[in-house]
Amino acid sequence: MTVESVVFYLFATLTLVGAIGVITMRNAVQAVLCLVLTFFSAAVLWMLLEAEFLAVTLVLVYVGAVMVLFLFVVMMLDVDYASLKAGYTKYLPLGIITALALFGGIYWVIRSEVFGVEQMPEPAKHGADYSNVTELGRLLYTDYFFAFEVAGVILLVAIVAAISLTFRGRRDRRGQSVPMQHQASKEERLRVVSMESGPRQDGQEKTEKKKRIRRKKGGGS
Amino acid sequence: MSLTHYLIVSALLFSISVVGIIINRKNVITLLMCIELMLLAVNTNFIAFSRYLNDEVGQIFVFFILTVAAAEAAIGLAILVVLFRTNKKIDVDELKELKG
Amino acid sequence: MLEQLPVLSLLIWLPLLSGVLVLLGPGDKMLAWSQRFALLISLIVLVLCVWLFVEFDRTTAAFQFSEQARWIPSLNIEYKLGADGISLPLVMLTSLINLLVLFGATTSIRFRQTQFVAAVLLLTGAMNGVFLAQDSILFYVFWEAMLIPMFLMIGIWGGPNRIYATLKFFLYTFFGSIFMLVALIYMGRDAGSFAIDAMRQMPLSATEQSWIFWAFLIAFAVKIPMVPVHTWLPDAHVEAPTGGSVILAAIMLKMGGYGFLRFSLPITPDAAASFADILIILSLIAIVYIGFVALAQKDMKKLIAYSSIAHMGFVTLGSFIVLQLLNPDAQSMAMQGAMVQMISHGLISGALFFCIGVLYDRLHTRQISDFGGVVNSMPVFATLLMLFILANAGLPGTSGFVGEFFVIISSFQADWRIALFAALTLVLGAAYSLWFYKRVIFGKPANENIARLDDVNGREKTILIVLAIFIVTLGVYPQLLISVMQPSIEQLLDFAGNSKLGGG
Amino acid sequence: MTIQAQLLLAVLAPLVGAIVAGLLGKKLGKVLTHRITIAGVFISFVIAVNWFFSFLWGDATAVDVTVYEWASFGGLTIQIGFLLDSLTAIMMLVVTFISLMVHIYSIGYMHDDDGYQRFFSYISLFTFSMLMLVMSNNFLQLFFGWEAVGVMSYLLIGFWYQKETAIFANMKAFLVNRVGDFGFILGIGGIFLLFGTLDYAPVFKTMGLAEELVSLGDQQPTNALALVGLDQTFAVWGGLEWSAMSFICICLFIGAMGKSAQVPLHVWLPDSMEGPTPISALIHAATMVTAGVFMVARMSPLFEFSETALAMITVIGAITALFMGLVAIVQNDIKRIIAYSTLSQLGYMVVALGVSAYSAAIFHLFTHAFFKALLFLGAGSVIVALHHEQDIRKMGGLYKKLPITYWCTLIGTLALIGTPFFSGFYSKDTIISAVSSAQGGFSSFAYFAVLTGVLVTAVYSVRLLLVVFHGKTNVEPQLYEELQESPKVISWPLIALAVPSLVAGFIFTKPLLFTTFFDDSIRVLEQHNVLAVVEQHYDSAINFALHGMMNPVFIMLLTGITIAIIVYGWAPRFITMWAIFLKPVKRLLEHKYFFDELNQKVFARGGHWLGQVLWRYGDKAVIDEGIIDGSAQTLKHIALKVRKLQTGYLFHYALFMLVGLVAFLAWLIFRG
Repeated sequence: MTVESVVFYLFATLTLVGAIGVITMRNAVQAVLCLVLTFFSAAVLWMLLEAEFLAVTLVLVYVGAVMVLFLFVVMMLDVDYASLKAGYTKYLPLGIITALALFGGIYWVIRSEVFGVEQMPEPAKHGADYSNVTELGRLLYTDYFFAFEVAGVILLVAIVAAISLTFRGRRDRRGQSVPMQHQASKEERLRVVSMESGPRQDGQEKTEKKKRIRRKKGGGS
Repeated sequence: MSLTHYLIVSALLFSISVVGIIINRKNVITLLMCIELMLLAVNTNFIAFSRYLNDEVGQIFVFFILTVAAAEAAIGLAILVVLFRTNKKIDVDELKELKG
Repeated sequence: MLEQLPVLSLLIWLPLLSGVLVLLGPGDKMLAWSQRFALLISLIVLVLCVWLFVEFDRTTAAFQFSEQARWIPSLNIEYKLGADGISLPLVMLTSLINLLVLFGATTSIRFRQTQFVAAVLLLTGAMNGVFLAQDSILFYVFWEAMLIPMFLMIGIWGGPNRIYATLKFFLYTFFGSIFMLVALIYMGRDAGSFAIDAMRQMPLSATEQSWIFWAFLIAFAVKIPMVPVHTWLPDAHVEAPTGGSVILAAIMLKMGGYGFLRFSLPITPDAAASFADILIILSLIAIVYIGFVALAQKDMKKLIAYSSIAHMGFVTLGSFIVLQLLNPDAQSMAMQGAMVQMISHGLISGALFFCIGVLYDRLHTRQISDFGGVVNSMPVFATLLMLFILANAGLPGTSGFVGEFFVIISSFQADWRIALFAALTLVLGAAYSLWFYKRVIFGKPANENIARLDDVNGREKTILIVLAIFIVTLGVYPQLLISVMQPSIEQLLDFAGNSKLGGG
Repeated sequence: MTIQAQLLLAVLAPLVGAIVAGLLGKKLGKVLTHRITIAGVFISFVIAVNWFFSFLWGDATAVDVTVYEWASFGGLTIQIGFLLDSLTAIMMLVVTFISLMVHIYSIGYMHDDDGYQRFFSYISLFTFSMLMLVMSNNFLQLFFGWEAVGVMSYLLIGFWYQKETAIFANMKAFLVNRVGDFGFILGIGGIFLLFGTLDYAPVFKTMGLAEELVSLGDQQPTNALALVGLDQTFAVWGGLEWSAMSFICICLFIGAMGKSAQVPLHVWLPDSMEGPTPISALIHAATMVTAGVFMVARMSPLFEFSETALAMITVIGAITALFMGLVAIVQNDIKRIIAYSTLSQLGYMVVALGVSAYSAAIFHLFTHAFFKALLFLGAGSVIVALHHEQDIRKMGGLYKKLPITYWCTLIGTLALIGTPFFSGFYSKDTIISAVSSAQGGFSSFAYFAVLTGVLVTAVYSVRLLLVVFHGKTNVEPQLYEELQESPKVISWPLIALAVPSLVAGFIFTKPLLFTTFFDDSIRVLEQHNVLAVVEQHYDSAINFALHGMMNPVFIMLLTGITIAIIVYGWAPRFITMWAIFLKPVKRLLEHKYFFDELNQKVFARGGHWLGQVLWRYGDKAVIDEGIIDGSAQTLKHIALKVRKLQTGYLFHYALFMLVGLVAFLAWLIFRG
């Protein structure tokens, strides 16, 4: 039992337990934390496979950012998970059958006769001077530079999408919408009222008017 | 440790996430998490192969998968938030406005 | 002076462009002007045709006045035009009929007149294009372009359930022509160029030939129409306005026949020979079965539509009996019969639909039972209709007889039974034509508004008389037309004769 | 003037007259119109007379002239042209003379009819088409004349287009003619197959060769044909082979039957009496109906080589002659009696053709044209006098009132029944003696039919004479008072026709029948030549007539006349007793052997019904609903079903994805 195999088995079981925990936990926060555990153990496995840079990236970037995001969202939306989890045993048998079929199929393909030690001997460990990061960097910035750029663009798109979906603008802003102002039409702004203009009879009409003005002035003060 | 061991671990991971999807009919967050698990399984596969074939291109690919996964998770959660904001609960059963 | 002008392109693009002009032009405000302009354009087109007819060299069978220009060099498709004995008469028929339709449409179309006029002009251009195109893709483009104006004509100015009719018409024809497109592309790819001549020379194996033949057959059978796929014609005719119905009957049915002569016979001779029996049987069915069905019609337009299906049965019979005849004289007689039948049917059914249009404009009904004793109030119209009805029944001395006579006589050579069934048309044709004439024209006036009918006015009379003159001259002196077609038909016969299998 | 110009003028003069009358009729007025048309017909009559006598006495030979090329392709050219020989000359004479008489007659008859100009343009157009038919030198022009004449009879029968029965009769006439033309065009197709050309000249030349082989090389007709290369046969189903020659001759005869109204296709002639009387005289007595007889005589070189065809002609001629005559006895409409008598006389001519006595048939046609036209015009003048009364039971005792009409009709009747010295006797007796000495198929039955036919003709024609002119009148008294002879323009043609009915036979028997007059156009094989037998015991017209008094025909004639006089003259009550005794026969004759009902039910209604059925089930149900709308409907159903798949539930989609993944994986494994 070399150290390596001990570590492998330990962390492999840890990953699987974490995965099972993710799908069975009642409470969403606990589920996310199990997911974090799974990622940590997977990172260790990757270390065993000498993919140090990726393992560290996984932990630092992925777990750090995405899992935190999950936690954040889960806590923000006070959704009563109990009701959501209620009927999950109803489809368990179907789920297990499909999973088993899937695993059976995959296992049959990757069984030891095909990828076992004889067929795929483990290559020698890299020497001390070998640095995974420089190797990755060289590849990334020469052959796959274009793909790298595209990845950047994808992230940009993701950001824009997320913001445009959720951001509803600050409530208390006082901006003007110039186009709306341009479209103001005459009817909205101007109201024509027709006043009745009677003919000027003899003096009596004038006195009537004077009386009205006087009464209004009196009333006005 | 032979390659098969690692492949079996990732296969198991993958199957577990499939079970997770099928079982959990209502909760979108769990769905997203299962997708994350699937991606993790795939990445493990890649790295295992890249190790045993002694060719770092596999790892480059994992690198890109991670970026895509992150983007996907972000948008998934954004949809979730908007969903929550519109009808106060994220119960997948009621979501059938897109019916054909 | 006309030598320098690219006459054939003019024939196609002049009406097309002027159609567009009228469409985008002033619209209904300057209605009279646009109608006069359209008439002028179609007159110019007719004059060009007459000039072509006069200049046409009747000795060679080669394509004359041909033009060539690059169109899509990468797919080696050229803009290639040419007129020969088979296409020239049809182009003349198109320009004549369209001129008359424009002349007649000014009164019978009540709303959106300018758009109708534009549609007719577009139709003229497209149809001339079909007949003059020597490149198969160009042919296909015009073949599809022609559908659109007719589709609109039936759809907009049609009768009560015009939508069903025009959709059926469009889908039918379109369904057929897709197979043709596949065949054209297949051959174009092999032959290296899409010119019809190149396709004719390229060797084709027996199976290839039969596939291509069936593809062409479906496209052209729908257009002619041959029996199993003919039900769109009566519906389209019943719903189409007078002008549309005349163009549909007079020219669009000839596309199928022209297609057979231009594509099926020269390009797939062996397949045509082996499938000739089926087609002959189909044409005989068309003649006899449709003859009886026409007898039972109550709507005037449906009756004439079925009668034109029966007449077009002669065209297919004539063009396919050729492959079973040995004596060369009989072969050219059969082919001439088919060609003359196309031209004469164009004139006769065009005239008949005009007459029905005249009646429809006055009484707004097409049911035979609503008429009776029209002769008392419209004697001139009755005499003209008498001439057209008798021409429809194949009276010698009119063009209707020439085609049928040649086909029956020459089909006797192949097998007397074919001639027997073909000759049945004499009895059936006369039966439904005269019974129609008796119920509509003879007898006492059926009701008082028939008694008050006013006779054909100047415009209608000129149209009908022009058509009558053409029908009688073609009947009395068909050599006029036959001399133009003879060289190309002889050339076509020996194309259809030499098989492509034995190192053809 | 060259011969071609003369012939063109003869044909075009009536055409020009017709067009002028037709188009400008209303402006020219009645008098000018009939003057122009009569002038046109007169020109062709003069030319016809000149050619007839130049053939009869002069030394004119056959002329074959082409006017213009109708259609030419490759080796074959079809042209329009004229063939002028003895047969054409005599037919031209008959057509133009009768047409001239009818033109003059209709001035009076159609005087107060508003379609006057139209009538004149129609009859001269008819003359034009009849001349085109008679003078043509190829089958195409013959067919053109054939159909044009059919159309003209259609127009003329339906002249009074407001009369319901008239427009029914003219359609019936045209359709029955078209049935005949159906056979005729098949015959022409056959000739084109055998001879490769449509002109008479090459056809008759080849047949002349074959005839020489038979007469000089004493070959049998069938292998003479083989030597000349005309022995193809047509395979009817089941290995039955028809010889091409008899097939063609039978088809041509079917065409003749349609036009000359032989038994199965005779139904249209009695109904064509709906038209005005002049046209019944012109078309349905003298000219059009004889076109069939003319065509068979013209094609005699072809018919001589087909025994089956000749036998068929004899049988049909005999049946028509006898049975149609019987029907005439029970008819009550004056014109229908004469129509049925025409039918039976046509039967006589066809029998003569059957026994290859072609010239006798033509001679009978020649004489028959005169006295039958005379009878019709006589009947017309009676009808005009009685203000369009056609039922003979409402006539009687008119001989005092209409003397000229009476005397002319008497001459006509005597000529018709074949009393010696009258023209009818000479032609009918030659036919009967020719039939008696013929040996071809069915000639014995033909002899019996022809003989009894004489008795039947005597009965109905004398009955007509007695009932219309003698006996007590049952015309209304006051109409009877003011009855007076019809105007000169009607009575002059009667007299002009009475003269030839009287003398034509006497003068023309010898020169026409027993000389080489017809040799250039009618060819008869030696073993068929019955006229030679008749010629032995014929020396001069007079003692042929005297000799004629002794033979059985004359006895038949006398018995017929006495029967008629007894039954209709003295004892009208005798009719009632006769009626009870022969009840079923009378009913059969009255219904004209149920031909009309048969046609109406089986063909007319049957055709219409078949059309309905085919249209409703064939077109509508099968093609329209079944295939087109049907496919549209099924498409719609499929679309509806598929739509249900889009449930909108997220997990359904996820499930589909997973199931797809598993399926794909399985496929990968099993394939791999």
